[in-house]
Amino acid sequence: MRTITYRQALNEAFDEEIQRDPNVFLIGEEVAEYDGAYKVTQGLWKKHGDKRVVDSPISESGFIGMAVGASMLGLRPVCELMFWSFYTVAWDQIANNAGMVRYMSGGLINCPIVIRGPANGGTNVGATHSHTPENIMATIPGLKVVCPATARDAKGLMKTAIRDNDPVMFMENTMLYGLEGEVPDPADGDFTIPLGVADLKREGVDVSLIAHGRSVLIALEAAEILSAEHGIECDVLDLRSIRPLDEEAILETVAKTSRVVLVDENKPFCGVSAQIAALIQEKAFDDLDAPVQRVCSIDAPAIYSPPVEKEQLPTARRVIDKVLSII
Amino acid sequence: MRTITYRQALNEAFDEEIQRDPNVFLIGEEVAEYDGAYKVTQGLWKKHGDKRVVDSPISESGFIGMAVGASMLGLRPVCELMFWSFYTVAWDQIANNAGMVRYMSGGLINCPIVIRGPANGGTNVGATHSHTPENIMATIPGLKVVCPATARDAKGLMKTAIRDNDPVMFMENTMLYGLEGEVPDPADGDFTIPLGVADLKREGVDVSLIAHGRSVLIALEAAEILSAEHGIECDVLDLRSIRPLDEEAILETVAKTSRVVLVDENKPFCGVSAQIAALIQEKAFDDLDAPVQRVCSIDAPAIYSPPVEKEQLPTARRVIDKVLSII
Amino acid sequence: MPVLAESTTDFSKTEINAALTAEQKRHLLRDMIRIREFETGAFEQYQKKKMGGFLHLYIGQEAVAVGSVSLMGDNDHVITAYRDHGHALAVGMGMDECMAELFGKRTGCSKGKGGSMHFFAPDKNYWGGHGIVGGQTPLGLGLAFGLKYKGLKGCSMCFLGDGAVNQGAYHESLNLAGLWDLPVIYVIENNGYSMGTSQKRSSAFNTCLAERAAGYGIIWDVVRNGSDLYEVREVVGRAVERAHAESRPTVLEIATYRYEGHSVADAKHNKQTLQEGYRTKDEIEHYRKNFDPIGNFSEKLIQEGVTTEDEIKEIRKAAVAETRASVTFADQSAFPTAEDLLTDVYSEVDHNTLAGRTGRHFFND
Amino acid sequence: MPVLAESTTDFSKTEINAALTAEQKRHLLRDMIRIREFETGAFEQYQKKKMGGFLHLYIGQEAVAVGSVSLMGDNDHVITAYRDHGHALAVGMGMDECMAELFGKRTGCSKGKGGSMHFFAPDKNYWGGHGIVGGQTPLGLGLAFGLKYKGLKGCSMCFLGDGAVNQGAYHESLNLAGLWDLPVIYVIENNGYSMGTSQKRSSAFNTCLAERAAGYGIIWDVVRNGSDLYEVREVVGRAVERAHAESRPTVLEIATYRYEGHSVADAKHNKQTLQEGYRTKDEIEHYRKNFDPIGNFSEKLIQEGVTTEDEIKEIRKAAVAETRASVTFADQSAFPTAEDLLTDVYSEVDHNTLAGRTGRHFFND
Ligand SMILES: Cc1ncc(C[n+]2csc(CCOP(=O)(O)OP(=O)(O)O)c2C)c(N)n1
Ligand SMILES: Cc1ncc(C[n+]2csc(CCOP(=O)(O)OP(=O)(O)O)c2C)c(N)n1
Ligand SMILES: [Mg+2]
Ligand SMILES: [Mg+2]
Repeated sequence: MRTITYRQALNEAFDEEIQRDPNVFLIGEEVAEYDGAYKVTQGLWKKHGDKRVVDSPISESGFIGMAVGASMLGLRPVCELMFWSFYTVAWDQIANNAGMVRYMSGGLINCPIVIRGPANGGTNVGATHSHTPENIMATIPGLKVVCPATARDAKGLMKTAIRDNDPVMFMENTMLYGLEGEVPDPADGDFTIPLGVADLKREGVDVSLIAHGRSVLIALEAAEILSAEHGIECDVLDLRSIRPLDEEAILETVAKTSRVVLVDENKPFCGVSAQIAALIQEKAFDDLDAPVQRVCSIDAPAIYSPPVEKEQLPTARRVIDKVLSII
Repeated sequence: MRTITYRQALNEAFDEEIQRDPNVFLIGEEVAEYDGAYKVTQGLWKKHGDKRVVDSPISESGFIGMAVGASMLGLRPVCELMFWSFYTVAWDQIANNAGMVRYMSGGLINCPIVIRGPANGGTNVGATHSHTPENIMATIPGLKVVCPATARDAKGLMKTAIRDNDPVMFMENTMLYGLEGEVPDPADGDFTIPLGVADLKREGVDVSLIAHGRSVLIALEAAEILSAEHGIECDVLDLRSIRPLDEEAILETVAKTSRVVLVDENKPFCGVSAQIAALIQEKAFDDLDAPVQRVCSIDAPAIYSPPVEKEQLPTARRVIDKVLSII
Repeated sequence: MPVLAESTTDFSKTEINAALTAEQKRHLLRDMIRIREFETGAFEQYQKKKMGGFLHLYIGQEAVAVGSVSLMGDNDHVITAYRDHGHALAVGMGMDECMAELFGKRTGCSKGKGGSMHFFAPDKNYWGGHGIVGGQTPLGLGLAFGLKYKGLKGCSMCFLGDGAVNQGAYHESLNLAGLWDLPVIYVIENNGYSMGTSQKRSSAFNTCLAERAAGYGIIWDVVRNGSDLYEVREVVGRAVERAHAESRPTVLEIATYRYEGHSVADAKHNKQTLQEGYRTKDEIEHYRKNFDPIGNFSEKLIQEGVTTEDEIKEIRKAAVAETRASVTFADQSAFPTAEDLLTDVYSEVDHNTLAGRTGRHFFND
Repeated sequence: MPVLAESTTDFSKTEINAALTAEQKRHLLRDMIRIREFETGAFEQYQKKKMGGFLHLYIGQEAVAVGSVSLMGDNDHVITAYRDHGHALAVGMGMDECMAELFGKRTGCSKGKGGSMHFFAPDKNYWGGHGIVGGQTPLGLGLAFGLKYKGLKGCSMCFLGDGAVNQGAYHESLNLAGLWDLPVIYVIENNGYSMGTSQKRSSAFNTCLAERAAGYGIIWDVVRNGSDLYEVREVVGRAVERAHAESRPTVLEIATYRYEGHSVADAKHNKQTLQEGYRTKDEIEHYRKNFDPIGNFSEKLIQEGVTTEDEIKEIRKAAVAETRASVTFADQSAFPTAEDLLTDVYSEVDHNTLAGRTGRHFFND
């Protein structure tokens, strides 16, 4: 199969959806003429023009709220937050308007909007630019949350997100943009991946590693080392979407291995892995041979210092230690 | 001991702290001339004047950010959000500025600010006005979170919060404002309660109910019924502060009863109770005779319809059912 | 700052108003009276504890909603804040579904899920009803953006209060509206107060709040007598014309006044019990007497020979009857059930699509 | 929109500038040169991968920070956005702690925790260095509020970019500043671009961005030649005087230009590799040649007989040496450790107070 980058995969998804549906348009800061701060939208403005690819002033509350309003009329805005971190200045529009206007209108309205951009640490841009708000998004019923780890998933999930009739918070990762992966050729037909279906990215028997986003790669790295150095074989389950959540797949791997380590770039307090741990202990209490363990970012604002930031994020080393502690 | 309302207890705390420290001032919408939308600041403007009790325009981002800036100079602003729900429009100032400026400055700055107001459902004001963001606040290292359930705790914790040198998110409850409770007389000396110390509000042996805020009262109600109707005796542990968290007290009650039901007005996904459940199963795995159970708000935006909103929030009935399911 | 004051111009003679038929004029009067009676009825029901939460009454401001909405064509849209009953009835929503919403019933316009602050009727181009001050202003912009994107000749009328102009989202919206020439009309209903704060205690301004628009190169205008439906129509009409013909935004400020408290929970400050508070009985009486939109328009129509005292009495009677019927309707309707809590959260789930059936969407036990 | 243009007035003769001693003038020139050399050195080190993340260079804008800061008295405070090295050095921070911060070292001004965007020196009344566009504007207001509260005669100078004016927080701050007469000076450094977006593609305005202040009753002014340190001092000086004497806010817009890319990661658009991109090589060269603040001031001081070409060479040499020393300092300093991650989160914990020791503050294993 052909190989493209995560960035190109997203770009393809936009390109295809823009062509498929005249209601789809991209909007964000520097997404058009500048080709995107991270070049994810490269070439799309040149190809599709001002109407379909729109540069916005630095007014996240304004342009995201505007997109929500436009979506109520049936448009399908795909909004870029240059960094997901900047949701903090647009939070009211996201939580209350995108997330709740359907409910408050008794179902008269729906908001088929996608909000997307990178949500990750690891690039030494400091605390204000390194939020990973998937837990905060997913705590709001009404929002959906997707965190792809590979090029293939990025494309397939993005196309589904754009077609979804509910607001989807789509979290990419600047550290993944350049990574290559196999992605089906558009010539072979329309390629989508449903939300709410986890992907078992590695099969094992001893321990389940459950993760989302780039943490999946950390989990895979740890799994290889555990296999090579300790003979421990791990399932690596990639949640892919946080809400909807593939609970069945989670319970299945837990039933198989009875031991779980969650890998999660969120800060620990009320991170996504707190929810998954709570869920597992509730629904698979008797399956568990050891407490569910979590490897999260170290519980402080994101540090700038490059070598130390590496340590702050989940590392394969920390995952391995956790696994060894419960085996 | 004398009895006053939760509202009066807070009012006393403000009054005493304004007198004690010239750097303390109150600011918010309608807190001064109007005496507060919920009359929590009644009489304080008349007594202390324009400088110490300040009415703000409807600009939460502006006045809270301003208060953060003033706190960097050593003032101790106590900011009212008329509803905590309105944090959504001020979130950047809270999370990034109050929460992280200390870290990003390598400890050169601290923000001795309190942000307070009611954070609860149950008053039929709909989804936008019924947020309970303690989980969202507590996920940010750098912020502290306090949720008092009684008049006594409200006063003691508020005075401590104002004196604390870090930003404290103080969550009150409109349904508690009118409730009376015993509060030490100011004549008997300065009364404070430390943050990070839970309070065992009822002693039992069979099951631990752990809660914060108004859910503590629901838990107590359930505990009485369980005792009367089922002979089941519950510990009711009131966390009082979410961050810092009294982990010892949690583990102690779990060790005693081996069965836990968490009562939490948060929405379930990544709610505070998800964190507590994750923590208990991790640290007290062998103590548990049954999975930790959670009673949260039903997972939808807050409904308006008065009788149904009652059902959406945790109820004693649901707590009792959960307890019976694990006994 | 614009304070309600007598118009020196006779706006009944302007083109837009001269074009109204007698029938249309009576209809406009009727619309204002229906709003007044509906809210008066709602207030009574509130006091009988038939509803919870807030009830922000629009009484005194009726000419603004009715006058503005009367200019709407097929592709014109309306959105407002939480003081939303007047606009709702003006766009043609029925009293039944509105009263039922207040009662929290399933037959309510939002199925009892939204309440007083969250009335919606997308089929009537009415997009709510929004509780967060200023939060509707980017949405209103989005309606305008959508119209322009689709190539439709229409506009979005976005109402907001004099307190709301100090929210950041409004400022961001103004910049985008000005920059992209979006056909949005921001109508500031300046009733002199945001809750208990008089306008001069909440806003820094030069001559008025609308004037801030100049800083974004946006045209602005003022209605000095917001109780004169003709003046409202004239000024709003020009903005609608500008939006339709040039796809350009306008900011309007309309001086008006609310007779009741900020919300009816704001009892200390409402007419029944006012002793102290942020405004005097005399002030309220002054506006009631001299700037009542219904009184104002009634007088005009009688003078014009378009209607009579008697006919107005009949209109009022009909509105009272309609209100009563809506109370009965609301009373007899069922509450939502606990199961209803989980519908209307996700469209895909509601429609039982494959997407709605895949993965877990809700996290109750 | 104000674009950099030659001053018609000779600002060297105004009172505020005429009062400068020769020594002070040389000092101002030296400050600009130090910023230029520091950043040039930092850029080199960035390319050697000695640092991560962003590096937003201030090169071309030096007269703004140095001119403004030169007016600061004991109770005047400064706060700015992420393009913060210039202001940092201008207030008197040492190159060592600044370079070490870029290198992510423990000896950095923020212990390596903040990085390029987050320089701080409260002891020098310098409050950062803020990464969220517009996020510093309410903080700057708070400094002014604090001064007034404490009864001190001072002001807060809050710098922001031409893109930042479209953030809601700035608008809210303006209203509060105007309403409460707070001694804040918002200095819009209009360098013509927010990242790759030219100013006219990001902002709707009448004659300029500062003019929006008029809508809040706030006095505003413009510096047309922001590369002329004398003009900057003159205009900012009047605002400082207004803040001190009347406790009133001012909004200033200073036309300036940045020579380098938005950040050095913005390579496609910087001078080395520019082929296409949002501005032409010619445009950059035009400003470099005609509106270089250092060139401009050097010329003036030579003409005034205050300094000589040779002396300027010496100043530059010293600045280069100082930069080099700072690189060595940074290189030789230690990185923070993983343990350092958990300090500077909570003041009470750092100080090991009873509050800091009570309850669990961190949720690692
Ligand atoms: C962001 C936010 N802050 C505060 C409130 C509480 N609140 C509701 S209405 C109101 C006053 C608004 O006044 P104005 O905009 O003049 O509208 P009016 O009530 O006069 O129609 C306030 C403070 C809110 N709903 N949202
Ligand atoms: C809220 C927010 N949105 C977007 C960004 C990304 N960003 C950083 S700088 C910048 C451009 C700012 O331009 P301007 O205000 O003119 O300042 P300049 O860079 O020219 O100094 C953008 C979009 C951010 N940091 N914060
Ligand atoms: Mg008002
Ligand atoms: Mg700029």
